[in-house]
Amino acid sequence: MEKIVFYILAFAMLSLSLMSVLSPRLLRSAVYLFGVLAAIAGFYFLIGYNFLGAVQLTVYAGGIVVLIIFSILLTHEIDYKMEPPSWLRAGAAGVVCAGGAGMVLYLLSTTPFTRVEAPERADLDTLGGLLLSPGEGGYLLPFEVISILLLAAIIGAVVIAKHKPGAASNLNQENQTL
Amino acid sequence: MEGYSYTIWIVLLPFLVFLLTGLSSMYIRPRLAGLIGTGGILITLLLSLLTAAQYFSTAPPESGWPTLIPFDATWLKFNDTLAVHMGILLDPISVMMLVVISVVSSMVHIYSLGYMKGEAGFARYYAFLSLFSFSMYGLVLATNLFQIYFFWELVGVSSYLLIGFYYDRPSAVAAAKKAFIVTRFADFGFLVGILLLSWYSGTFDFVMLNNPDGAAIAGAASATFMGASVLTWALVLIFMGGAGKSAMFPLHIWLPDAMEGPTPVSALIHAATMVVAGVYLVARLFPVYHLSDGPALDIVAWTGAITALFAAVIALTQDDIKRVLAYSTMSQIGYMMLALGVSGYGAEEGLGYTASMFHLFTHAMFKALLFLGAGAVIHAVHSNVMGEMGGLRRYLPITHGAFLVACLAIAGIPPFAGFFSKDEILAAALHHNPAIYGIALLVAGMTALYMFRLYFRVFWGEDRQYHHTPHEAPAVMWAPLILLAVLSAVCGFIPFGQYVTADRLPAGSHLDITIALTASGISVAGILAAMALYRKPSDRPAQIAESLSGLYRLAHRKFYIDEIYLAVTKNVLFKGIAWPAAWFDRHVVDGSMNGIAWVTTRVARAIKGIQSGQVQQYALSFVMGAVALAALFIYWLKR
Amino acid sequence: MIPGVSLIEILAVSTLMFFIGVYGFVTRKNLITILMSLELILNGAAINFVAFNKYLYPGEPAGQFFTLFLIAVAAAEVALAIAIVINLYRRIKTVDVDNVDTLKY
Amino acid sequence: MNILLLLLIIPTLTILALMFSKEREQARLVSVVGMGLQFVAAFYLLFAFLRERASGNTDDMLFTSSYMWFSPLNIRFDLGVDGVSVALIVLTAIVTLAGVFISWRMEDLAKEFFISLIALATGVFGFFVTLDLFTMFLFYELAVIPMYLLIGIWGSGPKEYSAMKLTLMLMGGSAFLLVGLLGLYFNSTGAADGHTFNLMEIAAGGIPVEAQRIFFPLTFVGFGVLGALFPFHTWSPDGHASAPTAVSMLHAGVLMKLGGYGCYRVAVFLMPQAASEMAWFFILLTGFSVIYGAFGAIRQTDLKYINAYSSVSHCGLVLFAILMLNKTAMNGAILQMISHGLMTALFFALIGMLYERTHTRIVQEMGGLMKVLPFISACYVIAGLASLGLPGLSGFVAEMTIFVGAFEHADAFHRVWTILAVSAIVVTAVYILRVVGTMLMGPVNNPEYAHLPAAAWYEKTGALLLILPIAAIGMAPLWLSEMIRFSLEPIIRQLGL
Amino acid sequence: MRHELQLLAVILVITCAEIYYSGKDKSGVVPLSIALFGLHALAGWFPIGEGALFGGMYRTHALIHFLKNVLDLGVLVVVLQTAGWVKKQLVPENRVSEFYLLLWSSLLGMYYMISSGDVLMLFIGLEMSTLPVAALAAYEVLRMRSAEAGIKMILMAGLASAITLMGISLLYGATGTFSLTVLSQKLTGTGLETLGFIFFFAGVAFKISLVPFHFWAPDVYEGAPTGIAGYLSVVSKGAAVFILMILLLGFAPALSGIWIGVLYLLAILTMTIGNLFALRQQNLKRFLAYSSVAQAGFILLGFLSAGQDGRASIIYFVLVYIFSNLAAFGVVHSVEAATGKENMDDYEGFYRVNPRLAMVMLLALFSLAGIPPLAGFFGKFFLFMSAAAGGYYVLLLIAVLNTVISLYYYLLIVRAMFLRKSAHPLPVIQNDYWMRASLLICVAGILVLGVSSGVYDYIFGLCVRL
Repeated sequence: MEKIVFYILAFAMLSLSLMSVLSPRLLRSAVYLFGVLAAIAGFYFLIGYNFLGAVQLTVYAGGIVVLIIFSILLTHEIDYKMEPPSWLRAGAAGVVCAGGAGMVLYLLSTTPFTRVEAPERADLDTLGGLLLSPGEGGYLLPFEVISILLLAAIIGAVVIAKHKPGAASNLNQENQTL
Repeated sequence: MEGYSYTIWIVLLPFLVFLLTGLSSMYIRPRLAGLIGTGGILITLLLSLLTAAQYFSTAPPESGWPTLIPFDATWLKFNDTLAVHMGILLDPISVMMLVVISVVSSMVHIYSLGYMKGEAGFARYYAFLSLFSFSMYGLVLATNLFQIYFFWELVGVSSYLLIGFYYDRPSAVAAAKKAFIVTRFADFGFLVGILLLSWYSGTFDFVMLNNPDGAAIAGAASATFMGASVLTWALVLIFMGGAGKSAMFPLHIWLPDAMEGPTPVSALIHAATMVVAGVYLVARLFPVYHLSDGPALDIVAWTGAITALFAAVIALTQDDIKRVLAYSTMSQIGYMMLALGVSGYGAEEGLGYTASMFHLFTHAMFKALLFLGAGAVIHAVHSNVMGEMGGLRRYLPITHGAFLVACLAIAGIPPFAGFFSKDEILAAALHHNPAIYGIALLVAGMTALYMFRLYFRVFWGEDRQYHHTPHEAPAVMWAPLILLAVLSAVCGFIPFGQYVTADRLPAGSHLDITIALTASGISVAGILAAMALYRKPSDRPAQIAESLSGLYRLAHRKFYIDEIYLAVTKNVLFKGIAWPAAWFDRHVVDGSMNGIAWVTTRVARAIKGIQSGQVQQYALSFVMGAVALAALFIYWLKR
Repeated sequence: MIPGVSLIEILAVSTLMFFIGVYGFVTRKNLITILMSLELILNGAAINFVAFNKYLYPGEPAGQFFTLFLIAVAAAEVALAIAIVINLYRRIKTVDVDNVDTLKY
Repeated sequence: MNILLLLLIIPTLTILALMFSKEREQARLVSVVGMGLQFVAAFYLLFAFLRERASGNTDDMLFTSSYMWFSPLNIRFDLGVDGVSVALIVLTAIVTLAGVFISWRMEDLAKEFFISLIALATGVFGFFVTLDLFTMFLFYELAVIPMYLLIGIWGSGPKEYSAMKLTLMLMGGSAFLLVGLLGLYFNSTGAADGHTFNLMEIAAGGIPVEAQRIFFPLTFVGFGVLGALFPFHTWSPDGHASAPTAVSMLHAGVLMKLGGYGCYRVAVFLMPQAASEMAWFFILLTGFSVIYGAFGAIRQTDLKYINAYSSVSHCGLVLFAILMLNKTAMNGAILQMISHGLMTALFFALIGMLYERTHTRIVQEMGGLMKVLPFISACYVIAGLASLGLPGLSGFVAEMTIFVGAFEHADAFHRVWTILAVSAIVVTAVYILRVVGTMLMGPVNNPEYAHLPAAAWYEKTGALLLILPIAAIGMAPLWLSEMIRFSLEPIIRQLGL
Repeated sequence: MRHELQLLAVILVITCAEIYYSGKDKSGVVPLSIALFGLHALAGWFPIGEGALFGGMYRTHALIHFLKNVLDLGVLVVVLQTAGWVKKQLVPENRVSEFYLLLWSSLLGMYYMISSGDVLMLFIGLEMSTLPVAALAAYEVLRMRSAEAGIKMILMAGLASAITLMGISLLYGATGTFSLTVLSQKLTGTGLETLGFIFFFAGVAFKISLVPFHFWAPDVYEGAPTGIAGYLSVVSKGAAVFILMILLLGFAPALSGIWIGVLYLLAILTMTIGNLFALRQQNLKRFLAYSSVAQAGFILLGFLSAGQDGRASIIYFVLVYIFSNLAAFGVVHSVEAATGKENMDDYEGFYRVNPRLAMVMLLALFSLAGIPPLAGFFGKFFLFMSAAAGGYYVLLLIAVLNTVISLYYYLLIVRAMFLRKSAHPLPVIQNDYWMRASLLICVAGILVLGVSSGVYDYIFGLCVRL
């Protein structure tokens, strides 16, 4: 049963990501991406990492994809269609990606992985405890640091994206010089 | 050694005079410079005569005339065995040369006071003359091969400076350049010869080299190179230097051109002293030449013989008075060389050596006289060309008399000086090689012919249209003429064999009557022929020239040797080497350096496209780089 | 561990997703779609962490945590990137990547 | 204080003083005073050195001192001189002072000019007083770089091209050099604690022969580029031709000596086995360049090019002699460096004076200058005669020592190449006399030349500063030659001859 | 941890100041920020004990501490250099405090990166040091070039971090740990580990801008505000070099068989490509970008010596490079601020108009080219010594020949400034005190660092451990 679910999810992930990458329509692409992300969340649930799955769903599907769609809407008409890539670029990219994927997969498949048997600690309590523990195996420091990172990123985003009055005149000049 | 320490001043004094006049030449009055120069040389004359008197008046010991070294200082050490010394060596030939140089140089100094009067650069002229005297003294008094080379080059440069004295005349400049370069080329051989000889013998020292036991040169004699012993090679190369300086065929081409210099210079340098340096060099090394037992001496003899004949033929056809004298000088030096070449070492055998030195001595006197006389003539008529002269005996009686003495001396008419020395040479040649003897005899006749051709054309014949009436030169000019005329007339009676012999042992001089008669006869014949042809103007000389047109033109154009040289230097050296070398350097060597830069910038331009500005291409390169690196190091460069 | 599903199968999915994302990143013409491809790439890597954690090293939730932080970083990155894209759009009224190549050579 | 340190301090202080000087007059005064002091110091060093030697001090290096610099890497600043370096230091002091005099009338950015010039000289002085490879390399580069500015700013003709070419080629040479030096360092065993840059310690410990085979060519070529080694000499004609007078003087007179000195002191001294194994190849190159440079000079029409090619020939002879690997020839090489330094500096000084007056350097465009500019012309003739090896001037001493030394090799190869090199004396005469004949002699071919100003006092001072030592060495070479010869003992020991 | 907390405090104070100043003229923020940061940089020199915190995720010792101080120095210079620009451009736009916040949070990220004892912290530090800079690159929101620089940087940074993540995940898969210490014990050099390592390495190489991961650098440097370009080329690159050094030499000796080869290859590529591109640049910022790419190639030589000298040479070079490159950027910056010109042609005759600035530029360029007696010479020499110590003479020769090429293009600028005369020279440029102070610091560094050996000896002493 789980196996089948996995295959369905795997198929969804791969096909949707392919469609997302190939679709000429932006919005559809975003929707496919959403599908992929959701499928990944499903995969996380499937293997029992519920916390992670939830985060994936909220942050990605709820946050990032919305942000993306928002920006698409801000910058394009709905029925905007992208040009296909030049065959040269696509070919080169295809070769590189196929080669890279082949090599990685070959190496992964030939590496003898050994499982380190230990009781699994994936429940929310443990995770929450570890996240705020400053000691061995705890993640307090990265947690704090990433908060600064997020803060910085948001400040950066706001400063750059915020619309300024009086900018228009400069803008025109800039455009003329370009 | 004691008692000769003053000899150092013979060398130093002219040098000091050179420095003094040279450095102050811009500031002092010309007259004063002339007087300083003349005074200096007169002192050296006195010292030289004193040396000669002192040297020859002491009776020689059993072993012959001694070699004295009153002064010797290390100048430069090359390595533990080879060191260059600067010193003074007194032996019969160097003392004899001292006398020759000091006498001729003094005469020329005095003579020049009149001859060069009013010339721009008068002080410079005297400075150069002093430099020359210094170098020449240093040369003849050298104790070793390297010292001789040192001063050899210095006389060369003095000669260069003096030939180019009239530096605003392009012909003088060219002549000076030619003289220097040709002799320089010869000196290249000289230098290689010195290097060879000194490497094998471990010394430059004449005393060591000339040691009759041959110890010093044994190494060079036993080593061989291309079929001849290294010693022979070395000696031939050294002789090349001598041949260059002494204008032996085929290195003679500079001498006639050198007549562009002031006439007193020609008298001093290009007649009496420097040009015989080659002869002196061979004489200096004569024991080595003799011991070398190879073809070196034969080469000397034949070079001398060929030059003597060759120059005599050309001298017959020249119109420029100084050129005739120049070719005559060549011819006479050829004579001296020839004599050295046919000489042996013992009392009888060594006759050629004595004869050569004797001839050098007498020739210096009468040739200097000839040049100074010619100078007086030129001074009077302001031309060098015989065609513009004639009948001058009436205007220039003193010059005429002196000139006649000199002509008789060079023609070998007894009892003038040339007769005795020439006779000894012929005797030596006859002993050695009849062919050379024949040539020498022929040359003797031709000498008389061309000298009297000159004499008659200048002093006899008809008057020309002179711009102003020629008049006798001032006393400072004719006094030296008279002195030299006296010397030319009497110095043949010096018993030369008593003093100068190859083995240093005094030998009695003797006169071979047959040879003397033959030679005098031939000379007289030559004089008579000249008289017949040139005493009165006639067209007979032209007819003879016509009938021998090919030969005449050949001789008149100096056998086209100059042209051949020119062609060789221009086409081979300049067009064949220098031009391609310069081209190669600019285009190939430099081009390849520029090429590297060019390629670099081209590559830089060619690859600029990979920075296309498209972020996706960067991404592709990024991933490709990562994947390729991984592949490379996982599969190929695994360690 | 998903019964019947081996590690390599999961890794295959993640790897393929990763390189699909790379392909999209390199070929898409629109800056926003490039960002979307970037998300695919990041998620491909994220699955790896999770899979390794689950299959090989279940004792420590290190992989999970890594993924967690990864998601946060990705969010920050996308937010910033979109801000810049929007600013760019204000400047040149397009988000076509071909127009963003004035700086070159 | 070590007197050698003084030789570095004086120029440094001079540069500092120059930075604070205001106008042209002040700048040149400071330069003259500074370089005059340096001149005095150099001669004081010479006398102190001779006094030490006379008092029986037979150490290889005198006045040594050592300052630790980067102790972890055992990089020190080692000072010390022997006869060779003392001679070259004196040469540098003379040429620098003369160069300052010749630049008396420098108009444009005079202060900067003198700063660069003295910076260059500082590099050269530093190079000669150090005994360790690191500082040697440092000073080498320090000496090369100011050339770029000196040629580029104050030069003439295609100055930018020439400056760039010169700098790049010399730096390219130093690239090889650097690899060689580091190779020496890492193969050195002489020091008690690890590797060393100190020349004497490296020499004492020896370098493995396999390493020598790799690093000898690198080092030799590296230094050889500066010593105008064929085919890396082409920077020299262009560089000299474009450089301002004083720079040409310093460059040809002193800087090129760094190459020869380096080949001698580093390449051959430290790697004697490789040197003897590979000498033949470089003898081929250098012997060829002796004659090649001379023939190249014949074709030139620009005075500076003539002199540059002549330098190729003469400097080729220096390297040629060093490669003969015997005492006599090396002695000759050092003498030739000094002689060539003085005489080529004199040449360039005179060419500069002529150019200032006639505004041309093309030989054929000048004529009869002897009449209008007697002092300069006479000096030119003297320089020419020194160049063609006239006895009584320094060139003769040097060349003869080289030839005698080269002849100490009795095999056909050395003989043939030596004779080839000797033949250059003829070719040299040809081009020197052509120039003298065309340019100085003959009729005055340009009416404007009649009014050329005579040499000024500073020009005369500069020229005489150079002529006097040329003549002094030419006439009395023994003391110098012996001083150098004695200092060659260590390298001969190294060579095991 | 004191260092990080200090900086955090500075950040917080500026945040408070922003609130305090809200609605008012904010030019007061600039001196305040500079003063605070100066204090911080100064306080950083107080010695600190060594040890680890947070279960080994954070570690520090004397060397790491020193590295942070070096970075502080670089940022201090950048802050001084940007002061004028901030006042003139950002104060009216009301984006002053944010500028400093972003700058310092990126520095904070570098601190954590260097101090990390764990791959997770390393990754977060890496991201944190990159993302704010991308924002800063796009900071001149009104200029298209700035936006383009920002977009290029963030996209490439995203890709790089994704590839890095892939690499980390593979390493995790192979070893099961994120702790660097444990990782270093477990690594053996299998194929998967190699792959993981190289992908991971690509992320760091991106920051150092090694070829072929360098493409973003020139575009971003050219488009970004000049001060940020200087920051990117010096501080950001320096931090990445430091972390690479700590990782490779400290934690991955087991993989040295691989990374030595990788570095060998990339060193050649980076030097050569960087030089070839720098050769024909006209825009000085772009030019300096390529030159700094080439310089990165030289730095790699320091990794080839296993001993203390190699590490010391790397750190020393970065220190020297900070002064040299920032001096050059400072001059470019002041010219650009005064005239808006940044092309080489514009600099013709520069010396005759602005002799002091030209001298600073000359010193900077010569130091970059490695001309004695400037600091750059010593820096490069020690790098070359490291390569020679490892026996890599061929690489050494290539590197040294590359310095010749680099000399060529540095001289091109010298040519423009000194050799040429211009019909339209730049005006006389009057810098503010901040800029002057920054240039003074740089020049002092360039002149003093090499000749006095103390700094090197000190660094060498610190390099006992990583």
